[in-house]
Amino acid sequence: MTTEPLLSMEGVGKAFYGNRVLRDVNFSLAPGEILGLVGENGAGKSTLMNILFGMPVIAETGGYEGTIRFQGRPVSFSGPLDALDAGIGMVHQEFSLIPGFSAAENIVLNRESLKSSLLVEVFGERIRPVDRGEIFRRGKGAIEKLGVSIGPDMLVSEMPVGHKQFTEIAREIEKADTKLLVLDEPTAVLTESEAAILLESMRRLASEGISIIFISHRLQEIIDVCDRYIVLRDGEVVKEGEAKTADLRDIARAMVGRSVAAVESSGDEGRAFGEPILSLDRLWVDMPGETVREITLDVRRGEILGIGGLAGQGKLGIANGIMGLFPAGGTVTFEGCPITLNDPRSALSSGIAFVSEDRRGVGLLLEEPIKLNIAFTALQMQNRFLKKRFGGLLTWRDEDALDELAREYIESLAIRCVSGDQKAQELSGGNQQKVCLAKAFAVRPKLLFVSEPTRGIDVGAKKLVLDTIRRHNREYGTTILMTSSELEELRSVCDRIAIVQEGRLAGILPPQADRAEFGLLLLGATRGTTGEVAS
Amino acid sequence: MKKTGLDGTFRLDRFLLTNLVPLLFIGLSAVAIPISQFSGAYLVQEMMIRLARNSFLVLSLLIPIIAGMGLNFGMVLGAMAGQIGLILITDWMILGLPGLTLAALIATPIAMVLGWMCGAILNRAKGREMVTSYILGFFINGLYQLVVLYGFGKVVPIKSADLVLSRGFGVRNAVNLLGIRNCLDNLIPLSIQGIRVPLGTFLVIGLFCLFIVWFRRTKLGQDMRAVGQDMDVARSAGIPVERTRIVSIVISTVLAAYGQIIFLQNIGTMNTYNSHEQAGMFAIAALLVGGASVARATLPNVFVGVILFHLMFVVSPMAGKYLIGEAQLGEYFRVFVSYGIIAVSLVLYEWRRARDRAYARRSLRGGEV
Amino acid sequence: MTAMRRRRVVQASLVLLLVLFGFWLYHIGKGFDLLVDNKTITIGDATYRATATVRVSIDGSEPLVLTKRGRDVISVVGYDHVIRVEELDMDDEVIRTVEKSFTLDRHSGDLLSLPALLGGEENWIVLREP
Amino acid sequence: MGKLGSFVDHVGWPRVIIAVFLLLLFVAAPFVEVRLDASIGDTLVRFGMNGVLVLAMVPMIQSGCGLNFGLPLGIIAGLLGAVTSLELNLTGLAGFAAALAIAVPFGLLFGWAYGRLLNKVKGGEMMIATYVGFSSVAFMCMMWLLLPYRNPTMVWGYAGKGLRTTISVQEYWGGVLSDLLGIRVTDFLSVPTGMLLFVGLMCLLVWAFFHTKTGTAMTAVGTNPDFARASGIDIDRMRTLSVMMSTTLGAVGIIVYQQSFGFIQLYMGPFFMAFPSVAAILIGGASVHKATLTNVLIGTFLFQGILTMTPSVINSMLQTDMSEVIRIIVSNGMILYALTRVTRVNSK
Repeated sequence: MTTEPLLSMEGVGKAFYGNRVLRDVNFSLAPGEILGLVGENGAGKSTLMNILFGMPVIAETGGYEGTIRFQGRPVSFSGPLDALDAGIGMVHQEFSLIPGFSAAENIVLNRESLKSSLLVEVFGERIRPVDRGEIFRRGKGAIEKLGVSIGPDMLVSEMPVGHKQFTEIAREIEKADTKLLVLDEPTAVLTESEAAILLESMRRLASEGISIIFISHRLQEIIDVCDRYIVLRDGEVVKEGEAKTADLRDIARAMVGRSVAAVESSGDEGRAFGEPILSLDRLWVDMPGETVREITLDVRRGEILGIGGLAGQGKLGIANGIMGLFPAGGTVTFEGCPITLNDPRSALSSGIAFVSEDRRGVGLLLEEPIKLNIAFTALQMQNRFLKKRFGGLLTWRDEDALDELAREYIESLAIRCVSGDQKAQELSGGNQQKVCLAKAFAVRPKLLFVSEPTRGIDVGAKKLVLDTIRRHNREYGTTILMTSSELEELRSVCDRIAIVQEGRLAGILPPQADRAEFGLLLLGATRGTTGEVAS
Repeated sequence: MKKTGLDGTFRLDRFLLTNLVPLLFIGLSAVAIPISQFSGAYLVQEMMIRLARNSFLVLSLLIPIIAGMGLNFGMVLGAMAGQIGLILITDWMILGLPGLTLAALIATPIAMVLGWMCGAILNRAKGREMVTSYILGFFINGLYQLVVLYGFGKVVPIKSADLVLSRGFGVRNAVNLLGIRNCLDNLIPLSIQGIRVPLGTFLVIGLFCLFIVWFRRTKLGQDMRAVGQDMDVARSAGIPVERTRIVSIVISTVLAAYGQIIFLQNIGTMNTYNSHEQAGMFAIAALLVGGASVARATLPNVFVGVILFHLMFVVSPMAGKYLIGEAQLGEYFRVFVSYGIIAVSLVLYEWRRARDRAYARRSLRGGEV
Repeated sequence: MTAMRRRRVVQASLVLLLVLFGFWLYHIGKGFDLLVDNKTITIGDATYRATATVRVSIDGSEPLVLTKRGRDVISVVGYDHVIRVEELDMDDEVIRTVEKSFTLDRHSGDLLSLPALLGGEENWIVLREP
Repeated sequence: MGKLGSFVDHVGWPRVIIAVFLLLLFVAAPFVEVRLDASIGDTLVRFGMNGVLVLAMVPMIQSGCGLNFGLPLGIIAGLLGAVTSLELNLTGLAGFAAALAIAVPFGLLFGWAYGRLLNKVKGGEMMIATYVGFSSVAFMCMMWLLLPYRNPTMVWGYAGKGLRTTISVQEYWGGVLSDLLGIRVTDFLSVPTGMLLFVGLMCLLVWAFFHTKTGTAMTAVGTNPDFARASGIDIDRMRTLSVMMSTTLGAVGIIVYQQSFGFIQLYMGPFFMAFPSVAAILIGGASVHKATLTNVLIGTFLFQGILTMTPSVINSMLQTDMSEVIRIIVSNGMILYALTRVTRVNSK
């Protein structure tokens, strides 16, 4: 064992269009060491990995600062394949496997052992026949190295999720000279026993001299398996240390805390709310990437309830499920009447509106004018802005009423546009978001879901949007469920904040609660004690 | 798609569903053959001829299916290249096997260029390869007509008066291929109980089957399977996806050119402006009748398909005549079946795909539900 | 890069080989429809009279009988051929046999004048007037 | 230059080339002794004949079902109407109206079934539409032989049954629309006012439909199905409705076509009829998922203009009939262009 670090980062930083996402990151990793990388979504983890792997997006946006040394030499890879050649492998959250191929075929994908062939001289390397026996042998070897039992000729399409994850890892370590392995939330899809096997495999690999960067939201795993950890927040390393001596609460606090001053309070502490307007009972939603497993929750009339959680934990699934956009089950009661799930009309006609997190995909008709966008749901669901013609035979779009409506909202929400006839795609992100809000307001909802209202819009617009939401709540008494990845945003607007973790409700906190409390809920470190925290 | 369910037992409904089309055809033939009053020997002879005539064209469809590009309606490009080769050798009066081989040799570079073009265009229309290659076939047909109807005799010298239209340029509608007629079929004369077996052609087809089996085992074949199943994964593994797709179309186009040459040497005359159009449709219909789908096709599919499809093709006019007294009705019936079978197969494929997608989604839901 | 270079060389020579193969196919497969002609003909300043019925075959093909003024077509493949002409008397008995090998090319004619051949004319293969 | 460039980019190269080409043809016409008024007259007639058929593309494109290669299905409904009207020996406008009245229910019925089918195969509509169109044409070939039509002008004389391949409608309702209010400008140019008005009426109806609640919903389904669903719209219903509209418009379109053309073409006649209409609307500037009435009008004019002008002008210039080849290359090239462009937008 040499004392020379395998990988070291010195003063690495990155700004996208003047927006700083990474600042002066320093760490080093010895051979055979496991480093835990912790941070909220958007803390800079993926940017850091993108820099390490030389993803094109980094170079296209002006490169990065600082130096990366790998095996003592400064390196700058020109793409993931380049990094692979140098001996750095990555296992992503999404599986990158060919379903109809066997485990072995996937493990050696595009690195197959080939037999020699004379035809090479004419048709090039790719005409060489594949050596199936050798592939089988190599696949088997890699799987054994992990210490799991998967048949090398088992088809990926017939594998349980855990096997797929192991196949992915086997692929990375099968590469002859893999020295560093990056695992991005590998345990998120695994059952507890599978996760335990994976952690065991990681220790095995480390003992064979392979270094590992382990990204996970499960802090206990980090503490169990890692040698050291670092915590990223807002692009900076805010905490690092030995995993053995780490304290869960400290890490959670470091991860969530803000260097900026105390949260701007919503200023309405102790507001009183009425009876529950919406009740969820064992709601599940099958939304890819945001699965809701089982949520039971009451929303009280007139409040702003925040729903927080890390990406992929299921917070976005709640609104989408209730609105009937994804297959869902369980019971949802609104004002005492059950909502029919899987039918968008049911929720809409009960007076629930939804501002989708997918603004351009679900929220807007990009190629249509603003006025039609704003009026659309009201027009379709409530038959407003229509004129009857020929004794009710024809229901005509009332263009005058549309213009009037558009003018009203353009003014009240300060939408910057030429006129209501402008196409939605020509607006900036913030103004598009306002159009989405206007569309929801136009149906005069009793309950409003707002998902990620400030995603992808600039700072000034963020404040306007949040103010608009708060004002609407105060002026019309609309109950609002606001889903956001930005905890600070929720704390500034909401009356209560529910945290969703792994598709379940981790707890409900008042916005003034200690940030470590939030951190622990976000990371699921207190699972099983939700009742206590929520009270 | 195995005949057994995941639990390893034989599932009759599944078997019926996956083999719906071939079974339907077997049933249809079983009814129609007695009505048509054809003798067994006659039908066997006919099937022998048609296997030799059509198999190669159908086989040329296999490789793009492996690469996930669906049914290569663009194979008519290859057929056109083959026909250009045949026109030239007919004009030069190159006879017999040398003529046939020379036609193939001339067609190869043309087919490669056309195939490359087709592949490049299909790469810009991912997800709608079939309809694009289909329209591309029509488009290239326009260019083909431009060349053959106006270029041949003007730009490309054509001497033979039998080939050129009376106006002095452009190739006649019918080209007589007497010089190479049956030269491959009769290369090795063989007759079993009065039934002539076109052994030469069968040998070529056999060689080609071996080629496909071998090809699937090469690195290129392996890459094509990967690309066919998941383009993004293949790309992230460093497989040159676009190039692989183009190569698959090039191979298919070249093979279609050879297939068309073999087809026409059996027929003996070439319909300059129509032969290629029919080639594509009949080959695709035959493959689908054999039980192949848009995403999966095997060698047995090809041969079963050719036999079943052409059995129906031969039998239906006569069956129509004896049944309703209209041979014309049988003619229309087989046209209907040809198109209908493609429509049904495409519908089944899309429907199954939608269902599988929904199923895959459901499986994500995990054990809680 | 030498492997790449070697590959290019192999590919180029293969293409060349295929082109040559094409020419060879052209050569061995080139067909001619030859007119065998038993008519009086004038070549240069010599005139050869058709005098008798002849039996003619090329490369041992099925013999063709041509009476005086008769003409027929024989299809042949390739460039080098042997023609065998038998002059017959009234009783179809062979009077004399002439065997001659000849080579066609793209510019040679396709009219084989048998009287000229029997008369010993050098240029007995005649290019027809268009 | 930059302005011109962005204009060309906006309109698309093929359209600019085609428009310039057509312009050149019109300019060149007098020099090769082709009568301009006759050309314009022909173009107008063909514009009227094909207008409604091209219009039949609009609802399906707007609802996101893609290009309606299944137009033959609508045409078959129209043929049934036309043939039945003849069987009833109806003449003049009454005959025409009867043909429409019979064709429309068939169009709605076929469209409903066809729409249900297309809902099951979302994403693969175009290829399936093509083959549904083809196989329905082949199926009807059998039906034309078998259906019990008896009118002696329509059936084969020797057998007394089985419809002929082409049936003249001159005696019945040939030209009823074209000659209605016809204006004779010169000996070679007369404006088929009635037909143009009818096309205009159809366009107006479609325009009006897209301003109703349902029409608005249909546009939304085509532009952004997720948006529409989130707003409580039944996507499948809208799609089926659009297919029914397209099919019915196809049925109406072919009857308009026949009354001007003078003949009903049965059997393989409708086989390739979808392609000129698809090409026309694309030339007019429509894409695979967006089409307007302007696209219909401009596209029909450009495409039919080229079809009219190339035979006369090019033939006079080159002494060669290249019109068929040009038609094939232009129409299929246009479809190909549209197909390869749309994915670039989607795949960003």
